[in-house]
Amino acid sequence: MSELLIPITVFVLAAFVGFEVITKVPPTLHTPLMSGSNAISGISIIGALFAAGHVAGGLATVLGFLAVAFATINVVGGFLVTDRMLGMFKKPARDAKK
Amino acid sequence: MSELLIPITVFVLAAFVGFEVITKVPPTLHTPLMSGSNAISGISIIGALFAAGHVAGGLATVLGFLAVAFATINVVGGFLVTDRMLGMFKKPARDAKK
Amino acid sequence: MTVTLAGFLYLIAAVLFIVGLKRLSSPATARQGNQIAAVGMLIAIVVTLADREVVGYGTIAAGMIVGGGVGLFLAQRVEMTAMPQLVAAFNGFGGGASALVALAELIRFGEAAETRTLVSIGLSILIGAVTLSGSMVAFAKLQGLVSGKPLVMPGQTMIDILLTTVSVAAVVVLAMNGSTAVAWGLMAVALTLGVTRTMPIGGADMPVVISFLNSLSGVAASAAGFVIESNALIISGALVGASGLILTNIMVKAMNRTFANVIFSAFGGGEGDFDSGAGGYATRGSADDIAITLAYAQRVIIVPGYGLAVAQAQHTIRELARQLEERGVAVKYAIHPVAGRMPGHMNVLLAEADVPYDQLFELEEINPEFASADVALVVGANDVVNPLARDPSSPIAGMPILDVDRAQTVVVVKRSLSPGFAGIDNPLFYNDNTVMLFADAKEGLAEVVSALKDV
Amino acid sequence: MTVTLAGFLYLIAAVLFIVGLKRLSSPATARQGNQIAAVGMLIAIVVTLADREVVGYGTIAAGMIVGGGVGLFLAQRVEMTAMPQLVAAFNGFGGGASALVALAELIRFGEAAETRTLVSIGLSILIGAVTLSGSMVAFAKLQGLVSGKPLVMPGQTMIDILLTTVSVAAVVVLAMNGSTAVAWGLMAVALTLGVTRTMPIGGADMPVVISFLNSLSGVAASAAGFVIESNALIISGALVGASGLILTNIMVKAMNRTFANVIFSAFGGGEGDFDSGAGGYATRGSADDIAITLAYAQRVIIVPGYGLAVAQAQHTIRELARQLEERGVAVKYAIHPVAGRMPGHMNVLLAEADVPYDQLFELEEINPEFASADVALVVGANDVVNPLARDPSSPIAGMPILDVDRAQTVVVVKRSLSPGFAGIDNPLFYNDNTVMLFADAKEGLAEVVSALKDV
Ligand SMILES: NC(=O)c1ccc[n+]([C@@H]2O[C@H](COP(=O)([O-])OP(=O)(O)OC[C@H]3O[C@@H](n4cnc5c(N)ncnc54)[C@H](OP(=O)(O)O)[C@@H]3O)[C@@H](O)[C@H]2O)c1
Ligand SMILES: NC(=O)c1ccc[n+]([C@@H]2O[C@H](COP(=O)([O-])OP(=O)(O)OC[C@H]3O[C@@H](n4cnc5c(N)ncnc54)[C@H](OP(=O)(O)O)[C@@H]3O)[C@@H](O)[C@H]2O)c1
Repeated sequence: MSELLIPITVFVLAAFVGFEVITKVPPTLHTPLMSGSNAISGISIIGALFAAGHVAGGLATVLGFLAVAFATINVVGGFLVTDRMLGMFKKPARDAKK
Repeated sequence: MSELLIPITVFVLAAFVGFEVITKVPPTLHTPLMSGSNAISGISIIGALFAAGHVAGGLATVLGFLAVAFATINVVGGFLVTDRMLGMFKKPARDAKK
Repeated sequence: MTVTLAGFLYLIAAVLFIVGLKRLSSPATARQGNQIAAVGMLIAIVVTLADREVVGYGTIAAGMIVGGGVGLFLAQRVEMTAMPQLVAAFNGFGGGASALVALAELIRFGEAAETRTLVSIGLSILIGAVTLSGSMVAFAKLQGLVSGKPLVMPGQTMIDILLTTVSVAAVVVLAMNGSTAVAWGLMAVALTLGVTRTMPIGGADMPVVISFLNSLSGVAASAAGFVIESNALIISGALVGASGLILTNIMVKAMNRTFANVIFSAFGGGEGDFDSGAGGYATRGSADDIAITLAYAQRVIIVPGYGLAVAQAQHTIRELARQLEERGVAVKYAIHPVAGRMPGHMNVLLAEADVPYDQLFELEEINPEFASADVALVVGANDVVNPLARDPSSPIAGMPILDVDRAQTVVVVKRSLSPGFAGIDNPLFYNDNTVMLFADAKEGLAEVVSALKDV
Repeated sequence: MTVTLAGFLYLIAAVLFIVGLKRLSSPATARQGNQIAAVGMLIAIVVTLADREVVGYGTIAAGMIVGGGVGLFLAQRVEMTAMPQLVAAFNGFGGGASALVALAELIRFGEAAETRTLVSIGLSILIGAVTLSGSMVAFAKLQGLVSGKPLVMPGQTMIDILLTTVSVAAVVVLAMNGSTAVAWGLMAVALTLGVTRTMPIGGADMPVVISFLNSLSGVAASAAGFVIESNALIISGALVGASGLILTNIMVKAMNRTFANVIFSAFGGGEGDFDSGAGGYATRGSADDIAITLAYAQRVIIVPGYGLAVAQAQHTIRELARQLEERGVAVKYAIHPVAGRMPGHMNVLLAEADVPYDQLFELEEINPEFASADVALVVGANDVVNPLARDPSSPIAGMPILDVDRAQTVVVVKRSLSPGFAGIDNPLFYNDNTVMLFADAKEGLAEVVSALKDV
């Protein structure tokens, strides 16, 4: 197997999974989907941690700090606000009892 | 990335794709699904071709021949009978005109 | 052809399999989907043949001609009613091929093979051989070559445990010494295991067995893919594995049983030690009576079952439906998920008889409509319309059924009052609003059709 | 921690993302799904921190505390109506992080970096910076900090072409010489491009822009994954890419436009050179009249739109619905796919106001019901109920709409007769069966609620 073929295979399969899974999300949940998948795209925080974790000093450290801060806003804020939204979706049964 | 992790990743993703895609097949088509996916499992014909393509002579050749023959039955028969079945599923519109 | 190009083409083949399966989500695109998957397979085969490691084409050509001929012949000649057997046979050949490939590889490499190759060879032989012999038994049972009744041997459990232990041990030994003799021994034991483990399973449970074996052969293909580092194998294997598991699960659920129960409980064959409480007199009707009842109905729901498949009465029922429609009767078909002998079997049979698929309704859709139907016409079905399923103490308790007994009149066409696959009596036949037509489905329906012409 | 274990844990993180997204398929499991995805992220972060290549934790801790604090604050304080802005801001921060990481890597490795690493660094800076500045403009427009009207500069097309060419050239040069100066230049140009390309897009089209940028940042993450050989990045990136594309596509389709049209046509802002033929007199109703109409109706369908969100009238409409239900009126909500300012926006707002989600109906489900509804109550919606969409010559021709005009009486609550986002008149307002209540949605509805108490 060639070196490039592996990531391509993984990407193609993950894209299929993505399309199948996302098309099943009902319109009702499209706003949380948008903020939730945005939080997942914060996976680039991995790169930020690497960048900030190498004590290079000077400018690189400043950039690393900013990268971590930005990425953390995206991840923490994204997951929390999605959770807050989804917490508001009431189960029909519970409401019917009122 | 470790050597074993790659095939595991591919397998896990493909299994997700499989579950998502297959659960969308309606009960109406479960018989063709069974014969069609059986035909796909005939992909092991790749191995049979390798085995038969190495002129080792003697027993190995006999086994290779049998392997190719068996695998071909599975693949050719499987796809053809699925095609035959699916060809019978009539579009509602065409029938309605009768 | 460089390794990269070949690898890329294999990936395309795998993607085509996925796209093909995706198209199976609607009858309108399903045929094209199957063809796309077939193209994927063709690509995989051509790439393999073009590989520079393959040197002799004689054996390959011979094998492909023989195999292709047999496959073509079987695919074209098979009756739609015999589909379960055919799938069983094809599945068996696939399993056989895997086992043979593994054996041939072992002979070629001999003891020089790496341990992890040997493990895969052992597993391929085991799974492949069990699939081969198990599928062949399934074929024989479904084709009626051996009795469909569960054949439990004395000491069945001991035999199972013994053979399983020996097989696993053989795989381990093979992985350590790569001996060809051990491999042959493993082959023999695994073939025996496939037979002894399948014989005690009832004929009507065979589709579950086939589906499970199919899933298993998918997993085996993936395992082989791990060893030869072929993503095409890993992906296709995972797809097939998932498909088989899902179908197995659907069948098991629709019968309200567990997988272990299907494989180990020797279900079916009609001992009938449960007292259904059914009894009284069944009302018998003539073809003429039934023709009149149908002709003056407004809504008729047809419930086909296994007996319709056996009697090959799909064309006759279609003819009856057409005559009723000409008289202005609204006709619908109610398809139970496990009616017949494999999932979706009734749909294929009715499609063969040119029934458009939008007249076929699934259980959840049609059940509320029985209450407003004038006639429910049950043809060769039994368990799937057995109201005992609503009784928590019955053996089929909880199995979802079609609520035919809620229709104004129920007409049942079957040869006798004898039970269906589950082996229990059906109180439906003794209801006041049920009329029985005791006949072979095809002949009985033909009589009704001709009687209808005189109404 | 060995490489294998870390790799395995990253894979688990990716699987948790998939499982989390799968749970989003139903409101009942969605919250749990989001939490599962968050656990996946936590695992990925912990694994990265435990990696032996990471040596200094000071900067990391500082960054995480600051970022976490800001994220927490924003997530807890934001109004549900401001969700589009918030998502835009978060998306921008994500893009900024990517660009900064790439820049930091470049500084660390300098010219020693391989070409393919440099290509990825260039692309990350480009996509990241465009995402950052584009999202910030989107934020400003949605928040009302700058005008929502499309701001087309003179020579817009030339500027676009110029900046794009320069950016691409900079990526190429960077890949060849790895110069830090070029990277800073690229950053500056890309930031400018994000601003100039987003300013000419109308405020209501911002969700499309955000969704597209989100998709793009997913693709960028995948690209980074290719370089550092991280399956976690490749998989999550592909998931996000797919999600963004699907959402973009849904919005574009529901507006009956193309993606290119959204990005390049400076749509919105109300020029209105199409003659709608609308005219005549709009019937004005008082809150009392409307309260009476509603009180004596049997079936009421509420159609919320963007104006309801702006006025934050979700709680008031919920109160009105509750009062009507107490009087025995059957109340349903009709949710157009692009009502409001982002897909699913109305659902979140109504969820916030405790409306159970089984009272919300999608376009296809509810449209047949308008004909049998007594009152359609349109609150702050305009384009999504504009019958001109059925006229093939109108600018919104073919856009699917809610058929409110088929209801017996239509009550519209908005402040004036002025058009909605699409900038065209709405003949619905002049129909004989339409009654207008000119008021802010919240105040107008509050009046109706209090009038209702006296009926
Ligand atoms: N479809 C699947 O995937 C699947 C898989 C595994 C198991 N099963 C099992 O198979 C059963 C299917 O239920 P079902 O209602 O379709 O069938 P069934 O309960 O097996 O009953 C079939 C009936 O058809 C009658 N019959 C047989 N030959 C006939 C002929 N030539 N003409 C007219 N009638 C004939 C038989 O009665 P007479 O002898 O009186 O004619 C029998 O009672 C279920 O128990 C299910 O659990 C199905
Ligand atoms: N949801 C999405 O994903 C999305 C994405 C991109 C674009 N869009 C576009 O956005 C539009 C959405 O349609 P829509 O019908 O919801 O909204 P709309 O057509 O934009 O109309 C909103 C109406 O609300 C009224 N309004 C504003 N503030 C108000 C207040 N405080 N109280 C009462 N009424 C108020 C306005 O009329 P007055 O000024 O007279 O009050 C306006 O006509 C569509 O054109 C769609 O294509 C949506």
